[in-house]
Amino acid sequence: MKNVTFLEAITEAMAEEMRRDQRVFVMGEDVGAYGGVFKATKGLHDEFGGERVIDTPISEELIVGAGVGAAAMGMRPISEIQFSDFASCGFDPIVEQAARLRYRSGGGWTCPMVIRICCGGEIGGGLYHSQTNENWFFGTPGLVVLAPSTPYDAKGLLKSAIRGDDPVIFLEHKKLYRWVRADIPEDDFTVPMGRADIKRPGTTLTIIAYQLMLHRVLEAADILAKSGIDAEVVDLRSLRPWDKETVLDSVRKTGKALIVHESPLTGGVGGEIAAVITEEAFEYLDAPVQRLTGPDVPPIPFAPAMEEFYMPDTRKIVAKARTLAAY
Amino acid sequence: MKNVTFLEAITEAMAEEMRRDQRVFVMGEDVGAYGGVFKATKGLHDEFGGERVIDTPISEELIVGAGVGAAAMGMRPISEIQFSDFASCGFDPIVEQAARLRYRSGGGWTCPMVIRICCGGEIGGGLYHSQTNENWFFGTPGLVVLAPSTPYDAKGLLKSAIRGDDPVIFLEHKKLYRWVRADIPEDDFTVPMGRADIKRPGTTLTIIAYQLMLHRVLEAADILAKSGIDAEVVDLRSLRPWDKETVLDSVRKTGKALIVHESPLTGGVGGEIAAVITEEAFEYLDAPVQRLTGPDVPPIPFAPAMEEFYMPDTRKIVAKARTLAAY
Amino acid sequence: MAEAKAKRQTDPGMSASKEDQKALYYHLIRARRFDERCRRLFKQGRFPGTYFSAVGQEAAAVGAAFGLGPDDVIAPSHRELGAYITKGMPLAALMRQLFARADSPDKGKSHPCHFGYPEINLLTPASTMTAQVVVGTGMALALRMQKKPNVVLAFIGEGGTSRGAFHEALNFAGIHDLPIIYVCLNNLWAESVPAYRQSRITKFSDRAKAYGFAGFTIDGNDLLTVYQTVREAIERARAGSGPTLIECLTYRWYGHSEIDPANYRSADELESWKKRDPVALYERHLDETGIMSQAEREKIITQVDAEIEEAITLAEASPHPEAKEALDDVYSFSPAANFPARAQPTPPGGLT
Amino acid sequence: MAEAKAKRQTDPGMSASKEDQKALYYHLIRARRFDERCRRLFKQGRFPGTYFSAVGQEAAAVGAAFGLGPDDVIAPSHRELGAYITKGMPLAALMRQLFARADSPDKGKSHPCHFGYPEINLLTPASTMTAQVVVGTGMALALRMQKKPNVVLAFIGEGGTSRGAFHEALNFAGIHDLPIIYVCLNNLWAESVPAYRQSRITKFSDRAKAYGFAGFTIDGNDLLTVYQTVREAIERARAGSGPTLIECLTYRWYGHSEIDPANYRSADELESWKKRDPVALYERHLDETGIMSQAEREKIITQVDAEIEEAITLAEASPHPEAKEALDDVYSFSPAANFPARAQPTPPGGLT
Ligand SMILES: Cc1ncc(C[n+]2csc(CCOP(=O)(O)OP(=O)(O)O)c2C)c(N)n1
Ligand SMILES: Cc1ncc(C[n+]2csc(CCOP(=O)(O)OP(=O)(O)O)c2C)c(N)n1
Ligand SMILES: [Mg+2]
Ligand SMILES: [Mg+2]
Repeated sequence: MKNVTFLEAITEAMAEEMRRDQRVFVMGEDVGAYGGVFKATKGLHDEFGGERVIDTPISEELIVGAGVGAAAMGMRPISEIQFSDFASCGFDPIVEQAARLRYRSGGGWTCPMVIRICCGGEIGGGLYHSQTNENWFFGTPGLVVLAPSTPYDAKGLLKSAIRGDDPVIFLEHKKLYRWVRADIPEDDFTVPMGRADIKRPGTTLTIIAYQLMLHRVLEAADILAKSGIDAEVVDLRSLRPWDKETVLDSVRKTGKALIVHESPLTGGVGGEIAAVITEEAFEYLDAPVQRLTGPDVPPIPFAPAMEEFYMPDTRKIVAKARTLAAY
Repeated sequence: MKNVTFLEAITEAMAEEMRRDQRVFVMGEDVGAYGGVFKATKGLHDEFGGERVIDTPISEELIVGAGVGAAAMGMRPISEIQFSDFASCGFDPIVEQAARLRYRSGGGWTCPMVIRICCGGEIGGGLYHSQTNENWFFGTPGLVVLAPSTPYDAKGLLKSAIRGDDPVIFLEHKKLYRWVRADIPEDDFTVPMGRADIKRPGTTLTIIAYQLMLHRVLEAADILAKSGIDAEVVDLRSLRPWDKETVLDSVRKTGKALIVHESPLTGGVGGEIAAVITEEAFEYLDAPVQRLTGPDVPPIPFAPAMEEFYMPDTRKIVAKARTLAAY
Repeated sequence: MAEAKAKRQTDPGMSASKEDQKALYYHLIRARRFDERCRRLFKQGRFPGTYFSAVGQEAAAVGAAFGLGPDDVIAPSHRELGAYITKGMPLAALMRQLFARADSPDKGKSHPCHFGYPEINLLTPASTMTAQVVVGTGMALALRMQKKPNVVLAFIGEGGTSRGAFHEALNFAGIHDLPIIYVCLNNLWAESVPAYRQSRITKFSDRAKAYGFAGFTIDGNDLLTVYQTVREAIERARAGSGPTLIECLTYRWYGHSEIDPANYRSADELESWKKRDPVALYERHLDETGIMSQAEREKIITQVDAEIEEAITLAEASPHPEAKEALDDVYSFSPAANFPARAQPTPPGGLT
Repeated sequence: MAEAKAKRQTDPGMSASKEDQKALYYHLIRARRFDERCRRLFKQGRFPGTYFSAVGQEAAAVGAAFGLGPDDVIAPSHRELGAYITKGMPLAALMRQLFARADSPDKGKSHPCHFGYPEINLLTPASTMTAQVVVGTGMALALRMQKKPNVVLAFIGEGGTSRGAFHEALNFAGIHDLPIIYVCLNNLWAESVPAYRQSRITKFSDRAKAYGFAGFTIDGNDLLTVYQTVREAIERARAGSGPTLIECLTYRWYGHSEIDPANYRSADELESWKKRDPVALYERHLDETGIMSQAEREKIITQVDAEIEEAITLAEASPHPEAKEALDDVYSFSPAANFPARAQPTPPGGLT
């Protein structure tokens, strides 16, 4: 075992896969000798050189779109988008090129690539360095969307993504980069895409979350436990495909579900999950599925008081869970 | 009264507003003398000249982004995106510039503009001329998203959008352009944004739809009526903000809800609506809220048999509604 | 709009051997006759969707593609039919796509007029104008990384050069000296929008000046000029000297698609370009040089027409896709099957 | 990286009057001292977020903005502090934004380093590089349509010129001869990426060649050259002769933001640019021409410093926004209030 941060887990996954497979390469803004603005690519340029760790111009459409072309030719690109707030600039190659290449060619061309996107708030980044935006990708057939919350999952999922044969959106919550650390195995391991993970078993209600919110939910669960509310915490990890079975099994057991995410309420991932739970486990539900999310405003206003107001946090989760438990 | 097509209603709305307000202008690809690829801007160039009806280069980012700048300076741009499939190329100015200008400037700058986007299937357009993509915009605070299904609503909503002070995504289903016609008043009228419309009152169950699907639902409702199933049909018209109150009132009355849309299931607008209905009318529900949508594949494969398979249609709606009614 | 202004800059036939020049005729006339046949089929309602004719532009497409080897790549736009078939896409495969059959290269999925064929390294493009240029640039990056001696030919219309994607791609290719040739078919119109409304520049090859590599504007209706200019660019690219932008001045004879009457252009403009019919020009060259007689050409035409009819017969015999094939080829896996029976336990070492 | 290569192309002082030259010094030194003060405040933890210093680049920002009237527009990027305050943004307003106060121009919403101020026609930009260039181009379009005699000054870094948005905007401005001046501050670095990795071109003003209008590369550390080059471009734009792209060669002294140690660049490079300090260069000019004595300048510095301290005091006295203000200014209406009590009846005439 070794103790690593979330960030180090991501760097290790890339380094190990690049050693393992000559086809893997990295491109993005400042990813080269500088090692990325958050240091996620630290050391890669030294070890693998500028041919495989490519500093691009400020060109999000190229960063993704050239990745699509390289993937089509048999490479395994990892394209980095510095902030999810700017993924909008590379939106066409993500949702129209990468996601649809296999389908539109009847399987003749494929697009095995990973698009790493740094996202998330609670870091004082203001309106353009805090967005999550998973719902931009969540509704796109052809994409896999991953959103890990622990170093183990981050490393294991990123490796699965690199080895897989599909375009993967890999969402890295920047608050987790240095704030979360854990022991992970020394040896090579992967985590399967498409599977949720029960991070805390429980019986009273099911709380579904991912990324930073997963941690807030775990904190809340500890507090709730003190008053006899035993929450089962499901870490979604994969948003597309998402693990219906694990979620439904849990909700069938507890009869109550709360979904927590950082993105605004309307049009967020939570709506879909709530809808599916209701469709498929209606008779098991003792209460309507609840959501706790950011409010319907552009994420995330800068002034600290407003950012705090915006973010779902432990206190809000505890309150919402208590109400649901009492329903 | 006069009888117009959906397309003519849209053209009229623009022409009348351009006569009424010098600040209104149109820009987009082929919108000039050619009158647009679907003829939505027919006659505008003749009447208002090339200064106010601007043929742009193939530059979706400019078409929207320059509109944002012009709107900020007090104009009322109508930016046309030829196919929603290419709105991805103008995604940044839509969701990051237009939607957020007011918020990020604390109300100091505003963005009164309309982005008309031609969308929708059932016209044999294949993978890149059939997409709907309302979920790209539905989750974006700061945007208004409209999706009319009748000439009256199209004209009235487009006028409200042009006169309003917010950035509006105005979705025009291309199948409706010439296929739907109706008598509308000769005189000036508007339809308020944010309000649904009950297009058919009923008691057995509520069916919620918009655009082309609204028409399919009405056809289905006629068939269902023959076997005593009396569907109430709610035309959402506005997707953001959407009219919770009308929807909830209807569902509280019928106890059952079915949402129909053309976009794929996962991450679609239907999930949000189902989630809200469940959250807010749980105790009134006699059955889980159902959704009938396109399948989770890239919309829409070209071969006629596959397109037919993809599209929710009258037969599928009838079947789904029957099952729900019998729940 | 002016006519093609550029003069032939290279000695005709200097590098195209006699045999090559004969072969070029075969490809040229095949592109023309196939295209006209497709138009007729569409007008007869023999296939659904739409059709983008490239008649009038064959010299640019054929001349550019004739220099390519099997491992070279084409990133197509939508109006270079001659390039695809010159590169080796079977007529029957194209016809199957138009007819949206199950055994079409796209299995009936895409759009009738955006052709791809992985077997010959022809990218299957989206309809999104200019996306193929970005993706093609990434393909060139892959060739470079794989240390292959091959090149990418990326096609684009003059209209497509206005998109930002063009800028990002060419800028990147310039920095890395990628082995790619951008072939811009300037046919003076992008749907209804004239080239002078696409940009204030009059030579679209001037766009290359913003990226630090060479740009040429040539007579796109002169088959040998196109062939030779592109071949030279390919040689430079193979030698590691980086990209080239080549603007071929040409003209589409028909509407943007078959439902466009194209009445935004003058009859005179069309006539002046028809006088510069790339097929007639090349036939004149063959006559003048005596490389190929009219009788020989007629034999080729007969052969080509037979090929085309055979392709139609083959394609019409092909099955339609099953409705449920709509669900295939979204992922490498079946999403349903990927779901686990049970979530995995929390990893060793705890969470935080 | 080479030093600024361009020579001063215009006669210094030819058009800047003595009074203007004095005023220019005031703006220049104010930009410098305010910027250094902000850096110190940030390092002291007096405000949250981050800080992008523009020290070293003041001549380009101030010189460009000094030619503007109140109804002219600035579409800023993120490193032209001097332009905003020269145009008239009060120091206290800037300080309030850094401090994220309720009465800041953005009401505490945006990001500390993207300043806007509608009162002086300073666009509030997103952080999205180059978006301001597209939006600014639309602002110029509006000025044209409104038949106003004004112009837009759109700033961009050399890094930002790589984005496709730049291409789409400049291409459009060229077609319509829009009244806009694109001022590119080439400081040789975009975060850690050197200019030679942004593009193969060495003169970023060459980008203009792709759009058919003039591009100039000038010494961005020479205040009067910048002032005059931009003023000439403004005159052309006002006269309807269209856009200009002006590349100002300059250098940022500190990191990309205050947390960037900038150790990707050599000490030599930094030193050589510090020798070309735009403030020192201008002071030398004032000395040489006798336009302003050192004593006079010191008086101005004292005055400027007092202004700055006053702005800090004012800003610190400003209230913080209430948490719930997060809900304001999303729409022109309150979404909740827009919901009707009841849906309207079906319109007359039926549905289809
Ligand atoms: C991004 C995008 N915007 C708009 C369209 C619609 N469209 C299809 S072809 C075309 C014109 C293309 O003109 P050009 O590039 O000159 O090629 P040509 O048709 O003349 O061969 C347009 C606007 C599109 N396919 N993609
Ligand atoms: C679209 C986009 N991509 C990436 C970023 C992150 N980013 C912020 S500043 C910057 C570098 C800008 O360089 P340049 O344009 O040269 O301006 P400078 O900072 O040198 O003044 C980058 C990459 C961004 N803000 N927007
Ligand atoms: Mg063209
Ligand atoms: Mg820079």
